[in-house]
Amino acid sequence: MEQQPILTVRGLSKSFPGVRALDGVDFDLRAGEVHVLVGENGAGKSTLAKCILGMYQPEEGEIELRGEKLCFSSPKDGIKHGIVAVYQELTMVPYLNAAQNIFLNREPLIRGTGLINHRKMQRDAKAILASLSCADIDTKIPVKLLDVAQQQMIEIAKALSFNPKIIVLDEPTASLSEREIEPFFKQVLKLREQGIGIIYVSHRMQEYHRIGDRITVLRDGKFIRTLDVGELTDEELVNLMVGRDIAQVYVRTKNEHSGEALRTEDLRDHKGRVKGCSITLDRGEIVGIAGLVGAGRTEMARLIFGIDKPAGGKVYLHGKDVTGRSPSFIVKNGLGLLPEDRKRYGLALKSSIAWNTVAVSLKSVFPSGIVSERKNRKIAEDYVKLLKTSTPDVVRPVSQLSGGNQQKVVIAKWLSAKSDVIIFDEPTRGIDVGAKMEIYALMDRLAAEGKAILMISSELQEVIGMSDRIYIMKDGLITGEVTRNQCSQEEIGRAMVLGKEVEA
Amino acid sequence: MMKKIGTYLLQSKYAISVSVLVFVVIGSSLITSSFLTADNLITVLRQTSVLFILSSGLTAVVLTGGIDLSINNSAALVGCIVAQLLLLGVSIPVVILAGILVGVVIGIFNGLLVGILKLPPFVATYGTNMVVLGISTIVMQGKVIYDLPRNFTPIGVGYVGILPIPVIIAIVLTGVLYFVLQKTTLGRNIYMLGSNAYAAKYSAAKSVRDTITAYVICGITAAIGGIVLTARLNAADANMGNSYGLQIVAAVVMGGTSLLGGEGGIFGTVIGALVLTIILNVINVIGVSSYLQSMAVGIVIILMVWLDVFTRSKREKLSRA
Amino acid sequence: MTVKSLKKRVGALPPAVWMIAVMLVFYGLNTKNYFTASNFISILIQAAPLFVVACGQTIIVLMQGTDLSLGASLNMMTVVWVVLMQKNLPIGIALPLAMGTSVFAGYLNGLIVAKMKLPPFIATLGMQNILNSIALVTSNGSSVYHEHAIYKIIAKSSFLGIPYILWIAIGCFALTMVLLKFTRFGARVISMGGNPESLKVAGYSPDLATIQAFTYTGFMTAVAGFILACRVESGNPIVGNGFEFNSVAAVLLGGTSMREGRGGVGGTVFGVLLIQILKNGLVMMNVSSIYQTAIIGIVVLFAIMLDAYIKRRQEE
Amino acid sequence: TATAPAEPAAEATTAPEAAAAEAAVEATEAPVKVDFSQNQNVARASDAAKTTIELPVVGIGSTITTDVKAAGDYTICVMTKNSTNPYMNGMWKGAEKAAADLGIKVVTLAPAQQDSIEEQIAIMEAQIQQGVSAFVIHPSDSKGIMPAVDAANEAGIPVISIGTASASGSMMRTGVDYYETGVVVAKYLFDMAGGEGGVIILEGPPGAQNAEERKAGVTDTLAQYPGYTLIDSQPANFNRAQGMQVMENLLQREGVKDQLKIVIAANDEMALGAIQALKAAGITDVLVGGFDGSADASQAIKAGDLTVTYNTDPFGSTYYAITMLVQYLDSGILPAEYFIPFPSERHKPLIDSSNIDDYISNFAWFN
Ligand SMILES: Nc1ncnc2c1ncn2[C@@H]1O[C@H](COP(=O)(O)OP(=O)(O)OP(=O)(O)O)[C@@H](O)[C@H]1O
Ligand SMILES: Nc1ncnc2c1ncn2[C@@H]1O[C@H](COP(=O)(O)OP(=O)(O)OP(=O)(O)O)[C@@H](O)[C@H]1O
Ligand SMILES: [Mg+2]
Ligand SMILES: [Mg+2]
Repeated sequence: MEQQPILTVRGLSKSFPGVRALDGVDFDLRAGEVHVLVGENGAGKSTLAKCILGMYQPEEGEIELRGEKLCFSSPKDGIKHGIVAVYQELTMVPYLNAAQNIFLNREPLIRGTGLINHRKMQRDAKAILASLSCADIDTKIPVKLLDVAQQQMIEIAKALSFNPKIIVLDEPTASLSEREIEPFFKQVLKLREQGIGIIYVSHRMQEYHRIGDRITVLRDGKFIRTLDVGELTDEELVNLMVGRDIAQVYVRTKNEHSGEALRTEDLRDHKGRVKGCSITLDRGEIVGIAGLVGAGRTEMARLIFGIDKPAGGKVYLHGKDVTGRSPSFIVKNGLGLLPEDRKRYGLALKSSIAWNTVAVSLKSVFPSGIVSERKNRKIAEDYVKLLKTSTPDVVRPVSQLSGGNQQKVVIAKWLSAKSDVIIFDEPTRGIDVGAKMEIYALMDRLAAEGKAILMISSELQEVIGMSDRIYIMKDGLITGEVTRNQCSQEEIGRAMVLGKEVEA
Repeated sequence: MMKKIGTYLLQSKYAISVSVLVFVVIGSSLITSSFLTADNLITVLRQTSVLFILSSGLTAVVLTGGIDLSINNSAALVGCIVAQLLLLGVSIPVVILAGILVGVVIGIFNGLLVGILKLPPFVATYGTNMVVLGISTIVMQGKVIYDLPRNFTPIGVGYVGILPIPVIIAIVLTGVLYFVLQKTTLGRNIYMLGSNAYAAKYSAAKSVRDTITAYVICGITAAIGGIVLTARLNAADANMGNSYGLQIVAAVVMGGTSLLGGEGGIFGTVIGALVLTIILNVINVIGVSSYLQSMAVGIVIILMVWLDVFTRSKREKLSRA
Repeated sequence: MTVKSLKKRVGALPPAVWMIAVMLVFYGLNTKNYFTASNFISILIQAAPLFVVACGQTIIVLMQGTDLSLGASLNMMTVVWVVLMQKNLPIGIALPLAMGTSVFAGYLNGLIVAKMKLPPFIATLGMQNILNSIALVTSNGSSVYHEHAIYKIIAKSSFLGIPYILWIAIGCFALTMVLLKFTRFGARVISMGGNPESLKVAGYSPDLATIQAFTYTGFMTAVAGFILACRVESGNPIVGNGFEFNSVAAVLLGGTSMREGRGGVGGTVFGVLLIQILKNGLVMMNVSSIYQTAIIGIVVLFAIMLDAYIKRRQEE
Repeated sequence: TATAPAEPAAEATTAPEAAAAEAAVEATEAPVKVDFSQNQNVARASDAAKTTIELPVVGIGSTITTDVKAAGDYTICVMTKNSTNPYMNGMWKGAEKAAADLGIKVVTLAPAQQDSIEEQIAIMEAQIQQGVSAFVIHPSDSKGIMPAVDAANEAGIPVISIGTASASGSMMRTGVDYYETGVVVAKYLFDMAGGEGGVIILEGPPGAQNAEERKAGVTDTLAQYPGYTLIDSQPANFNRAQGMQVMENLLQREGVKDQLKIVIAANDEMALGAIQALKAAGITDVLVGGFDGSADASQAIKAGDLTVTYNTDPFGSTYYAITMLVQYLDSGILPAEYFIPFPSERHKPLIDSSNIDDYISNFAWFN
């Protein structure tokens, strides 16, 4: 089994403003293996991948491809050597169609002219998508009109269309559901059989076992260890990633629920994504909403928060009718929302941690309308301490923080606004185990303090692990409700997909 | 040593703009001995003040990520209306209030187009620009109004001590805008809106209100600029804003305020306006062919903004752990 | 084509189309000689220079920029061309040289945006000033003339009943259309507007794409300058003033969006026609020029509002 | 339907042909052309034109009248360079009075983009389509306007140029002789200033022909007065704010304050801007000359700030031009010469403190 590696990385270092993202990392990849890169948020996985791809130029260290030293200055060089990637962030052009996106800059030309052969391009794109069991994707409409999962499949198709020798998959499944993951894994295994080296980055542990061969652990930009899959238990692996012992992932303190905090009645939106949802949420309670991607959960959260105006139904906050009111009114009445895409919706990335922390609570913190930078900093520092946000100071832009720490800033924002009902939409998406557990612990503490928490998540385990009650949502409807420990993961999963009533 | 100075310059926000200014001043005084005379410096300050007043409010708009192309003609419209009212014998404080009110109305109009109707600010304010120019043309019917009351013109040409009144107005505006942008929740909201409008929305910020406020600030300073300009010229016509045009935007951006929003501030605009004015002053004084004036302006705009962009990226590299 | 897809297509037309239709009816009822071939030919000829400039501007707007140097570039190109002709250079040399200056200016714009990382607005604003200076220095401040048959041939003669100016405009339209839809250049422009990162990961330098786009826009400006010089039979250092803003307005009225790389040169046709038909009709109706600026401003604002409204409706 | 484009008796053709031309502009029968191509523009008017040629109008400025009456249903288009300048406003006012006096319709138009020659062409093309009877135009560029003037002539529509003239093809040119205005004002100032000192010229926008000709008149005159030195000549674009700014800056140049005796600005607006700057600098003994005789400038003369200006009377010029056109349309009467300036020597166009009251109250064009 022991083979010559096709790719060897030695002593790689790379810095960004404020962080040493990679610090002397060693890594190697063999032909025909899936090499999983694991580590907390900000451990440097994506940075390592991007250095290999030529997106970033490392400051120290070397990369060798089959013994030949590489010196990339752009992804073009990577592509030339057959190294391609599915990036963590989508790289779609919204108003080009799937085929154009897949073959961007490599469009088949009509011989003898510089003109693109659209017909051939469509055919080729369809063929690749078909091999990924995604033949149903419309390759003629702008990808903007497709949903995120379909876009992700197009990204994957794009990477495969390069006929790569080495392929980097950076959290490719983050926005895929089970239905799409299965054919995708098949494809990955097929590539592995073809002798292609695969670097796989994911925060989902069960995936390591399904497709991984070896695992390399990074922590704080440093190389920790490379091991075979199965060599360690999950717990041991997590300890390796986090650098400390982790006893239990989901902590829930028993506490009393007292009085209704939030209730919706037959809530509907204008686009037909939410078709009638009635839920209740008590103080001190954590309620989960499980569902497939696209079930309409985010839409429902937006309706409750007042970003979109409902087409029908009611929202009561602490018994008060707030249907159709503006977000600022709703926030004043104690509701907060952690949006699912924190970079896009949650944070002013160029602004400092301090500024972001008081973004919602400006008015209550500075009732005179005059801000005091010092007071602001003090508040931010308090929350940094409280939430254990790792940052040297509170004046640096949040863009320089890792995902988990960014999420903590968003949470601080709502805590400083004294929200007592908080909707967490995908609070741990793309966040590593360490940070995840901190956030779980935090949610538990908040609930214990009497706050009400509505948690939307696509990770079934965490919904089950954290919630007192779970609503199951499908196609814009609440199709079931179960209480903690009432039913198994499989049952809920089935309900999510099939929409059947769950027997309590 | 040099390196240390360089590092320091890179780290401070306005250091680069200030050093460009110092460089331009030293250069100018080397080129022409009459540059560094008190008399000329006062002249430069006075000329800068109108440009600066017009640009000052734009700083707020650009910080929200918007732009306002209607300033020069709004100022002209205010000037025309002010002059008409003065001719009718309306008292000066009332006239000034009326002028500012016109600015507020234009600001609200722009704010509504951008904030509520979500039009791209570039075309929306360009459309407004045409409309306000059209209104001034209709109001004036191609005429010039002149010979304004003697106690009005000091706003443009008078002095308090050695300082011209427009300069004092500019200084006061700088102070006010610095306070508003840096020390109030409104200022915070404006910066927030510029760095991420979505996040502002999800933070329950009243983005529409903040957008409109920024444009109203801009409308007010345009109005003040129009009043000062009218007083300075002792006349008003529909076309009087014409010579300012895009210089107003250039002054803001040269001062390091990013067109993407969320970064920059009012002091930058002070410096941008000063540099632009000094360049033109020196060109006039040394008598360079007037055909080359705009070439010099163009090169200075590009170089100064480039320096800003360049040092910003260097600064980020420097702040590496 | 099914009724449904037809409906969809009609719905996707920029609102400029509807406003043009309304204007045609209105003007037709209120003016003499409106619906004549010669009137429409003359409107189209009037629209041609702006249209060709707008073809170039479309590319820049698709990339989320604006090119404010186009007007000045026109000024420079017309002046340089005529001055070279005055120096008795054969047209085969003078014209390419003059067009070369505009193309080079476009290239420089691209360079400044791509390499110096200046926002296009500022880069081209600076360039606008520089090019205007060059135009003034070259022409010594005044318009320049030269007797040559070419001006009249281009401006007055026609081929197959269609004036040469229109053939050139049609050519520019076709070229831009084909480039955008059927070449890698076009795909790169759209991806620069939609997501520059995508181009990078596809192994193409966004800088290069930027430079190419600005250079092409420079070329379109050069062609427009050629038409314009023929139309006014001279080189004029202010003839292009205002084209930069009008072209941006036309592009946006044509439904091209300043975000996301949405739109294309097809809509620009209608944007330009809207502006030109509006202006022409106001003159035909003898609306005093005092009122024209305000009216044009209001119509432009209205069209933009309508466009925004329709786009929002479509998204919902 | 009275859409006959024109009835030029000079090159009279038969009626059926004219009708055919009207029916189909593209038809093989050419429209009734008027041919003024022999009228090449000249920069200077003859002495006879300035003094003896008989005019069909009497008076100047607001007092102008005529006996001519329109015999047909004419629409005359008056096209100016822009719609914000008082001079253009004067042209429109003159046209309105002419419309009332002569019994015609006038249309006043200008480019939306100020001074755009291209838009001027488009305006004329559209008006030709509309079947306008004649044009009075103030082109921004004499050669650039030619395609439209040619098109008008093709369509049988006569054109009179005011101010800057079309290079050829105008039936007549009127308005002032710019060179002459420059000479007259410069002479006046040089004679008055005591024979020596520094001179500053504020120019119009680079490229504006009227400004260039005027400047030539001034500098040619300056050459005849060796006692004076030219300090600088800088453009301020006919704009008051720029006139002021340029003057402020020039005053900062070493020695200028002591040397300066005379400022000649190519229009009143810049002259008034310069006066503002001079006043601000506390300089009172400098002679300032302008051109146009605008309302504002008249007040400045009255106040003793402005020394002299030249009454360019856009009101009367336009009135006069329209009268000439109506005469031609009625009966084919052609002007005696191509360039008949208005106002000219016979109108005593110099306005200074001696005649300012008379000017303001009796015949100024802005009344
Ligand atoms: N372009 C950048 N500019 C500045 N800092 C960056 C940049 N890219 C990454 N970083 C920083 O470098 C560190 C490593 O980031 P990287 O994206 O490699 O982490 P990761 O392991 O992929 O994390 P995640 O699991 O969240 O994707 C982080 O602290 C991050 O904030
Ligand atoms: N702004 C948007 N533009 C285009 N499609 C969108 C947008 N927002 C959501 N969608 C798509 O609409 C569908 C329903 O969205 P929604 O986010 O409400 O579902 P969800 O259950 O919250 O799913 P998720 O797990 O992704 O949050 C999904 O397919 C999503 O990709
Ligand atoms: Mg990553
Ligand atoms: Mg969601």
